[in-house]
Amino acid sequence: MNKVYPGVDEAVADIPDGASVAISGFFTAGTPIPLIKALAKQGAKDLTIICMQMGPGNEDINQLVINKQVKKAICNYPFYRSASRGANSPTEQAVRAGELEMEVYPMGTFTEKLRAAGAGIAAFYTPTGVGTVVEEGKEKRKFGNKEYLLELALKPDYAFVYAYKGDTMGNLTCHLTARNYNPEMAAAGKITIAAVENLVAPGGLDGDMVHIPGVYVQRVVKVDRPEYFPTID
Amino acid sequence: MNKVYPGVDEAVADIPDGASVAISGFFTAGTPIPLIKALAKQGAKDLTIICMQMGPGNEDINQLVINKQVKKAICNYPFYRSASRGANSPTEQAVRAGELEMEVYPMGTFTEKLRAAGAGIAAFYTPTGVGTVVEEGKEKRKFGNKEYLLELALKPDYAFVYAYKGDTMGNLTCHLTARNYNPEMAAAGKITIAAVENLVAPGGLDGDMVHIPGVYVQRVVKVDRPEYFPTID
Amino acid sequence: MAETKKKFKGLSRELMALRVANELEDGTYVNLGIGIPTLVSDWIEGRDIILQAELGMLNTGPLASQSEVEQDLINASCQPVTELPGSCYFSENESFAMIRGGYMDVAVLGALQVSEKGDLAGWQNPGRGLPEDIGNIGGSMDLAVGARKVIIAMMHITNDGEYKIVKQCSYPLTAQGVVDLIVTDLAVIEVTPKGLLLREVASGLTAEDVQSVTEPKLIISPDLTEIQF
Amino acid sequence: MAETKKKFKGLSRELMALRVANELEDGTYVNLGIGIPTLVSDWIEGRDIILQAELGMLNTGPLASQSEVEQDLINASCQPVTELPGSCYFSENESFAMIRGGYMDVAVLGALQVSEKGDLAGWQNPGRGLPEDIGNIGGSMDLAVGARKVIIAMMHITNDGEYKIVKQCSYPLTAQGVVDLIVTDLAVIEVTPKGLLLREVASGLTAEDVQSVTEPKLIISPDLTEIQF
Repeated sequence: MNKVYPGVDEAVADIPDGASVAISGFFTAGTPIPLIKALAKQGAKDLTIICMQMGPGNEDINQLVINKQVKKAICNYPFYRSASRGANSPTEQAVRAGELEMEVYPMGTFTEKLRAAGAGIAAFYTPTGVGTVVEEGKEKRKFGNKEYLLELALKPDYAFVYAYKGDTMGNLTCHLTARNYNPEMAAAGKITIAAVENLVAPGGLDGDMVHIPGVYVQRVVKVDRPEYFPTID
Repeated sequence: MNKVYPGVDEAVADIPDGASVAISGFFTAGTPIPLIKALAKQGAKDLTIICMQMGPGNEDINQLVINKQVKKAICNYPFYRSASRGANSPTEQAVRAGELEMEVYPMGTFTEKLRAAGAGIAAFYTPTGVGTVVEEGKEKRKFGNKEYLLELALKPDYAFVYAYKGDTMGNLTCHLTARNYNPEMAAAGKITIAAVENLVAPGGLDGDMVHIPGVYVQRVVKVDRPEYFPTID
Repeated sequence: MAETKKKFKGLSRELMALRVANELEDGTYVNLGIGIPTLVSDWIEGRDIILQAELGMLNTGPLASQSEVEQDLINASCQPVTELPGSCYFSENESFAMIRGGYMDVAVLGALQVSEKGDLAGWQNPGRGLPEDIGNIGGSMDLAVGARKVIIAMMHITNDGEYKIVKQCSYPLTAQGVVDLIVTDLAVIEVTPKGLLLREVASGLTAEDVQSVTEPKLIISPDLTEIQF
Repeated sequence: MAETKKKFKGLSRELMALRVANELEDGTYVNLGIGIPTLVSDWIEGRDIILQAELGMLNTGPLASQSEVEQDLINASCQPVTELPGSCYFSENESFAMIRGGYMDVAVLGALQVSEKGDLAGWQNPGRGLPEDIGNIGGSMDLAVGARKVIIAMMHITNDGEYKIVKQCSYPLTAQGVVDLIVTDLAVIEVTPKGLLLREVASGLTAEDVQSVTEPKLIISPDLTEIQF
């Protein structure tokens, strides 16, 4: 079951206008930069981007906004911390101008919504967000003496993930804190595309150390190790 | 943070009558046999046992039933496949005699209930069991055009888990298919006791290969590699 | 109900497994249930099919020989198995996330009864005398609901000569309307919105023979053939 | 609201972090938020306290020196960090399962406002002019709800001299009734069912000084002391 694509351009070629695309990575760590660049080049429009942030530590996502490819963002930490830097960021400007629709979730709810989608769970009750703006429009329910919010699964059309090592069948091993959103996004995506730094033949991974079973991954593409400068503001 | 107990007897000593105890293992694989034996010796009564099966591939759980330590079993595959062998099993006899209360869940629902408890999720909607006896007494709800059942988190007082390798801080690495229920039961248990085959100092495990982060494990005890004969009927 | 049907000689369990194996497409992920389904693995060695073991393994290899037995490496039937290149391991919970999440292309399961609507009853035989909500559900309900395609591999009638392909299941259900294809020792039958379509019969049998041991009315395929291998 | 309070000279950020560090017990798992809370890590080296990084790490070590930087090893503030013996890694989802599941003994967080009932507002400053349901929620809501004990480390008043310890939060909430202890540059205040209990004041300050920059009425502890290190 060889899932290898010749390059990032081929791997993202069929993403249509209006698609939802989950993009993994916590700021810099575990972010599939080459796939984001390829999506910017490919030019699909009216996208819904599902990712932690919309700019900080990830200038390539900014580029999608600058290109006006993004209709909606679903995220948990979209902006620069610094208000002054934020004022100059394409995402914050687009939100202020009403040109970019945005939904923000608590980080745990965000990743659990993706996890639920991959796991065939339609919805779940979480205590996070009770008594805050997050509860608006949501069912609130008591279990025991504690209140919980009903949150729905979130299933992206595509997921971009990153792995330190992977085999041609799509089994992936992550490295240190670069694992972050990758496993749950891989499982959630209808079509999951993995950017893999070290591509090996089946048998080249320790089966006990596969963090993302190949069944979740539809396309694999070998990429060079990106160079990040781990810093945000 | 040294969590090592001198032996299995000390590790289970405080389990009171009436406690709920989750016991990991898929038939033979990943089953913490020495802890089950210690519980039989310790003698706590009116227990609720939460485990895949109540006998097949696990004679030590039979012993708990023979000892009349078990009030209730929550499981997914409690009986021997063979009706004739089942007729002679302590669990099946106790159920028939009305001496052992039993709840049976689909395997995926069973493990997801434990996972929810460990993850602070109160309840979730699963499609499994709709239109079967499993749905009795449960809320049924449509999401999209599909029906789902509401299932509640299940939090055991104690969890017995097994690991091939572990460090003194409770980080655990599992081996092959012996991983099975161990990670989610470890997270679910209020007090999780790990039987560890190879005990190492902190730094002795590859951090990318820890399947059960130490935060979930309160007690660690070194055990010899049990001898299983992987066969059931 | 205890009316005895004529017993026809049909396929061996091994040939039933082969027939199922031929139904599987290359490039798919497949879960094999306990019993006859397990035998399917003997027929797909070398093919581009990845087997899932529900206890937490992908790309399960053949049964282990005596010298290869590793007690930490078993399948859902608790049989020692082997690795293949590209095997990987995960938790039970992840395994069922995968199953419910729709990642199994095919589940091959045994059954006690299958209805003409594709209802499946496979986890509890009331004859055993246990309460009706207690029995070995195991992974069957999740697999029946989660797999994209459900193939049943079972004997056509019970040892006692009773129908297993029925108008309505009298045994506790595993899931409603999930079965796509039934492979028995006597026939290959597809579950369609219009009813059960008899596509193939075992060598030497006629459509009438199969109908005589099947409770609901069968639709006979215009392309009816002998079971193909 | 824009009424300006007297500015008192209190603890440096570093000493606030030290005071928080002294509040942490050995044998606990602790998550440190962005800002002043991050500095707490400088004061617990060698102690039996395990730090969680919300992106998926337990036992996070000190910040990496220039030569130690590994781009795949960062903390929640995107700073390169180091491993310690016994460090381990997991997914973001597992990390928040851990947080919501009650496995963090303590979360140390920053805040924009804290109310006398322990309500916390920390993720959105309306002054930035964004819609009220949009901002950097990040992990704050899960940590506030999930941690067994929530310690707030913040400046006592804003740069503009406004109250941060208030009767009722006017900024969007992070969570209701979750704060246990407030450590500021001027005081250590415990949130109790009866109200805010002033336990310690910065050197040279009186209870009245602290009250003058605190909106709700403080209960003065009979054991009021200078901030202890």
